Amino acid sequence: MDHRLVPPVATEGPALAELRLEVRAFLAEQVAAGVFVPHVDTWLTRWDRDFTRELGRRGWLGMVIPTEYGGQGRSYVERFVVTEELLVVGAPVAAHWVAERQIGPSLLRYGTEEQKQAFLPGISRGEVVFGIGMSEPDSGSDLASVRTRAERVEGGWRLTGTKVWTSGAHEADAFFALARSAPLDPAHRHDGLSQFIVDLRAPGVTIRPIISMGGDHHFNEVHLDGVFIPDDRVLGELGDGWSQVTSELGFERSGPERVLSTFQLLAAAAQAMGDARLPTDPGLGRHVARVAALHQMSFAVSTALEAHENADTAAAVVKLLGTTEEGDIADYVDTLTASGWALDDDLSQLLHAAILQRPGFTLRGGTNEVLRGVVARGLGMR
Amino acid sequence: MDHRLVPPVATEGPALAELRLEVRAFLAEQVAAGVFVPHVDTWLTRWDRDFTRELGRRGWLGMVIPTEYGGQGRSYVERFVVTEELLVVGAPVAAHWVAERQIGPSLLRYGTEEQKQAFLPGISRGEVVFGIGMSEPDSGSDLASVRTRAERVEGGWRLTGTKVWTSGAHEADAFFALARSAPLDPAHRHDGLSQFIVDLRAPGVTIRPIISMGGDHHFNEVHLDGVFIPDDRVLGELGDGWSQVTSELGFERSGPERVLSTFQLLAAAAQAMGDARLPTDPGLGRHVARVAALHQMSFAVSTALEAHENADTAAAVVKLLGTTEEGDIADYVDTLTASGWALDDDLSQLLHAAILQRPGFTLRGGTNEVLRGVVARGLGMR
Amino acid sequence: MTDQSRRPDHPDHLDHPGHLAAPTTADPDLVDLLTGLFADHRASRPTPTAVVDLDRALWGRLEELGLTRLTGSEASGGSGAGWVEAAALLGLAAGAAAPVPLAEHDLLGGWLLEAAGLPNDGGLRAVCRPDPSGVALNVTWARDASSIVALWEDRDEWRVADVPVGRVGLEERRNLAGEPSDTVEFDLADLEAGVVVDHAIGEQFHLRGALARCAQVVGAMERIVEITLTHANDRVQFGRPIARFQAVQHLVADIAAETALARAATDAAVARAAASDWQDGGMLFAVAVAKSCVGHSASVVVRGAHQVLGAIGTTLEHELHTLTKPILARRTEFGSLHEWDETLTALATSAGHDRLWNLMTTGRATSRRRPAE
Amino acid sequence: MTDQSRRPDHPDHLDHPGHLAAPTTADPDLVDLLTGLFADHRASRPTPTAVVDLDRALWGRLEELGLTRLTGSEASGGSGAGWVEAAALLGLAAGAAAPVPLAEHDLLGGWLLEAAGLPNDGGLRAVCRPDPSGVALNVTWARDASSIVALWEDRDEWRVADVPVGRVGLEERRNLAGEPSDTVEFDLADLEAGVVVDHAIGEQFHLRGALARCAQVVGAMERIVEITLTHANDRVQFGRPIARFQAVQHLVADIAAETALARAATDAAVARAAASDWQDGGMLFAVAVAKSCVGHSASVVVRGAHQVLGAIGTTLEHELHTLTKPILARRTEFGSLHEWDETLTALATSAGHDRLWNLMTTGRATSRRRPAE
Repeated sequence: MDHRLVPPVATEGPALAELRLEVRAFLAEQVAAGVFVPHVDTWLTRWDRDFTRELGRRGWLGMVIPTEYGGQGRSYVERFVVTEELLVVGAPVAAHWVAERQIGPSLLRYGTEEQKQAFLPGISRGEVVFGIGMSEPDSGSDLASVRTRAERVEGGWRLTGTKVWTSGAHEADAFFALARSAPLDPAHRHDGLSQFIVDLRAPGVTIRPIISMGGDHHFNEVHLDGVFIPDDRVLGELGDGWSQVTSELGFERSGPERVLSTFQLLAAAAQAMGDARLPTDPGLGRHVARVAALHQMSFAVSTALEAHENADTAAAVVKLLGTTEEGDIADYVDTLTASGWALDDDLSQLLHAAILQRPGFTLRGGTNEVLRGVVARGLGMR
Repeated sequence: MDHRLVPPVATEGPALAELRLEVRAFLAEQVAAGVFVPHVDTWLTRWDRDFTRELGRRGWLGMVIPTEYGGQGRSYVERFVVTEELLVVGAPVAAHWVAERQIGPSLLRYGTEEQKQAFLPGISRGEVVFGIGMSEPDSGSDLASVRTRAERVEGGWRLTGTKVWTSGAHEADAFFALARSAPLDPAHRHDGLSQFIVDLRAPGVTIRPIISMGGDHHFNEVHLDGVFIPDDRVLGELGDGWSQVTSELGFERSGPERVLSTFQLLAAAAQAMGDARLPTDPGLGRHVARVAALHQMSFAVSTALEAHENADTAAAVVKLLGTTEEGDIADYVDTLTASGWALDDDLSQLLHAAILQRPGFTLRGGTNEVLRGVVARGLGMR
Repeated sequence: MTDQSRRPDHPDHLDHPGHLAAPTTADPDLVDLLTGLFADHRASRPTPTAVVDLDRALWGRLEELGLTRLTGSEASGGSGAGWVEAAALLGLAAGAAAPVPLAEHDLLGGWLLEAAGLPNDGGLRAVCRPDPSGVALNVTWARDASSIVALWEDRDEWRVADVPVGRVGLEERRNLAGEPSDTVEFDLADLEAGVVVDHAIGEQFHLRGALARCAQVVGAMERIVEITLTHANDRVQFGRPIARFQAVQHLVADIAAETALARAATDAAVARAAASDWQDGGMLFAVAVAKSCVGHSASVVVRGAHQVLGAIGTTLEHELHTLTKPILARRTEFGSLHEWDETLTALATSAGHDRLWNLMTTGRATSRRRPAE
Repeated sequence: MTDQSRRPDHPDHLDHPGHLAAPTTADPDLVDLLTGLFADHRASRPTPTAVVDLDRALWGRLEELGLTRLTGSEASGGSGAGWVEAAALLGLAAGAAAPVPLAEHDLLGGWLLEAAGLPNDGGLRAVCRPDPSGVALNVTWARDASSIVALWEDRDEWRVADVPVGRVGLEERRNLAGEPSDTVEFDLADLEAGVVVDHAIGEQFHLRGALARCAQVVGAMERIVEITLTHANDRVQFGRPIARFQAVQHLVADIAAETALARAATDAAVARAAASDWQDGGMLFAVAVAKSCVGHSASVVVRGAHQVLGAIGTTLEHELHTLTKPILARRTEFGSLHEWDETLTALATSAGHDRLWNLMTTGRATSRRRPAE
């Protein structure tokens, strides 16, 4: 029992069950009205600012942001339930995803009062759209090696460098950039990093698309050429960037989007198997079981976050197992599929999208190799 | 094509096919006559000196030993075919396995003329039974850390130390022991090791059983307490022990026993599925395919050995995939099995034996982790 | 009377009461008691053997503590606890490889007797479902029981009979783990004299048995995580502890992660069973999820642990096989992994595209409340 | 006339002639020619795009070299080579992601025309099996063909028709790899006018198509091994090449090992096909083994390669997806992986315990010669 990595499972009470059904009914109406077409991996690939604003109007954004900052002042477990319902139906949620998951909690924890007032109400209404700028061309899993530098100037800083894999930067208003505000000390590689809130429309910002293997544009390269950041847009403590970005990993890694990116494909496969368009196979049940168990685990982690418990290791477990599973679903359905004999456009579109998105599942937000290391460390092995 | 790890597949000619059928017919008669009951992992667990001698009489031992040493002077590919037929039928072959696979080839390569004359004829008749003494309690995968020491004495050496996992030592006549004949030089850990031919009935040899998790006695701890080894029982060059033991890995690792240890279980499962005693499931086909492909790969390696090509990396690939597969067969059949509703004694005895033996498959002769390292090195990664 | 009503209150660690239903973990005092008890057992037991016999001394101690009939009603001499506590007991006992028939005696046998209104004298019970000819296979601990509780389907009726072991034919056999797993042959008259029970008892028996096995397997897995970690940190190869090798770290991380998944699936089913006294319509799904996850995780855990432990872990004297063999033995009981996956496939295909998620969250393929249209 | 008779002699590297049958590797001069040709193509082609169109310049070059009709009989304007050479060509072309319909034009279309005794003007052929209503789905390269060779089952008879593309209805679609994969609708009169061929042609078509896909997938996998190795040795993270991390070494080792297994299974089937001109009774088993192994290995290779390459490998400009997408597209053609595993299951269960090994060594469930009894 000493080595239990994940908090005990919890059971949803009636209030959460009601919330689920409320969100579910709304989404069913939206699908029926053709507002969106259910898809896979929509938290990266489906961008709809109108839909995002509608969620804000319904009180389903900024749920864990206190009401004094325009949020809903509700709980992490409520947010969890809303998030799951949005994901499983394949709704277009990319526009608010980063702000809702990471930016809001980070601002609440590290932001100044002025920063909170400036950004949180807009985030909660779904009007202010954020990105994240951590990775760089030469720093993949090795984040401490970022080269973007922040130089002290009158009244603020000038940022110079290149960020990559910034999803939605071409549509977003601002992003958080991790930069080196003091020279690299090889003995203390994690020191001297700071976070800055960067207006993506500021002079010196150039955004270039990174086209994905399927031909889509979700990611960007963001070039910062001496972009001026006023002092009041430094996030948290100068030089504390490393601990700030890593402290939020529990939030970034344990969410249901690390399990449910391909849920629409799994549901379509269940339908197709029931209709004899796919062969009946016990592998479907195996995947259903794993997703159901991961739903329990992910919910358990959200109760720990709610209770302000450290959940970094638990989050790594959820992400490791969850992203593997959501990718395995794509591969599994593919092994059942024969081309050339029947056209099943819905299923094959979901399948192809899932196959094209899959490689990213076990890379983004910490590779599986990095996560196994995190789990090993959590077990006392390193 | 630069990175092809395994030699091209080869196709058996009519002579080999004839040999197969000849061996197969003999074995079918033996089973019918009740001489042995087909089982799993018989090259470790089924010891029958009479059967071994019968194989010798038929010319199916010492096949690659030249006729001047009492062998058959035949080819590695012929030996391969005979070996496969013995394994798939689950024949009791443990008594001659080590001598046939490793000792014979090592003696041919490194032994003196006197040593060859002394041992090879008996090995070829199935009368001289050998073991191998490499591992020690503190040296698992790290063979260079062996502590058994050889001290120079008048006319020979005295060996002191403990060897473990010596299969069949309690039944065998002699074994090869790897020992440190010069003090350890931490900068050159592989130097100063030598191989000795040890009479297991010599004074100072104590053999204690290591009982396996199923309650069986196959392995032993062999204590050497100043055992005298005359100079003429040093194998090969003094101090060359490391290169001698590693140079034979192609022979030790590529053999069909790294694929076929559970073939009798796979065959029984195919029968049970056909008889509706197990549910029909495409997983069976997947395993049949992998075993068939591994049979091709393993045969391809035997043609390379025949042509005196280095096959260490290829052998590591065969062992890595083959031992994983033969173990996966046990796990697969287990997932199809329900206890409590029907007794199927043949199948469940094979299954239980396979489950109990399985952990050893991916450990003995180089763990999967070590083998992946060998493959990576073969690819130029280390 | 639901299990829930019997459970002590736990502090709710959430700021928002009402979001979470009944707690899902056993009373910490009980867990401490059990942990200490089984640590003692582990410390004092003899070297492992290939055959495993009932530990009557341990059974006696458990009996004194009221643990052998933990879930029996207090009226019938039980301790009146629920499945959450029972699962903790089963898991910790399995983690200590304790050779005692807790699941058979209490959760299955005792429950059947109570459901049938039959008296329970506290004597050790084995339990089984004989076939129409009165034969039951793989009856664990049968030879050690004073009587055997049989659940028997007879011309569309289910009957429960409590048959003294002296009245049955018994062929001694052992399962993969070396435990008694006997063939029992009943006199049909004894079965025909059984009490008729509700049809639901038949299905529930299978679910209860399956979930009890899950709780045992997960408990054994959790002990394996400890053993594997200890070994990796202690064993030196190539000049350093093998825990420093990335390949070993990854093996252990996978073992621990799969164990956590199996634990989550099992605890979720146990919580649902406890909250509804097995009346929840989603029990079949919940138990199937647990049995499937636990079964597939078992493949990873057993294999990975043996790989980390190396040859030493395959010896009779080592603790590891006292955990891995029972894991695999239990995996095949109360339905094969393949059957449970087929059950889940059938549930999922009948739910179809639109109700699959509802199945996952409620265990039922149809929603209780249809969205307004 | 068997393929074997056309193949140049190779030195037999064994000391014991007669132990091995026909060589299984293509003529080294041909392999060198092809390797250079496709290395040129790889070096000179434009940046990858999401849609992939026929490379007419490359096709022209292949035509000049006699490679587009490599296996056609010399009488009909082909090069008279066999499946061993064709598999080498397919593999190296696939390793260069060359957008040319070699399998469709030569191994399937050209073969069908020859089998039916129909003339072949050398114009680019696509090939398909329309359903009874005359519709064929996922016809690769159909839009680029001058005519489409249809194999059509009409009231228990198989017919082959060579229909000019102008006479068919064509809906342009693309497969996962972005290649043309069109829906083709024939005028039934054109199909009914086809030449009746032997029933065996129908089954052989499916086997030939499946094995051609295997040869392509394995060729792409071999290139992936190279790319993965290069990246692992070049990419620096945490201060050293990622090839130094044990986890990366193990990923690459698994990719390379699975590729080797897929290669062995494919080459064994190709060798059997070449040696018997597809008349060997074990062809179904040999192709099924190849399709199963290649398909399952594809899961490991595609996933592992993307994992090693990281995010950069998911970009449109990177070579990796020009290999992984076609691998997955081809895996679903000529029968799903699931179907082929079912075929193997059926063969294995009908062989049963005593003949399973004979099935594995000969591809036939019954032995040619029964042992003396």
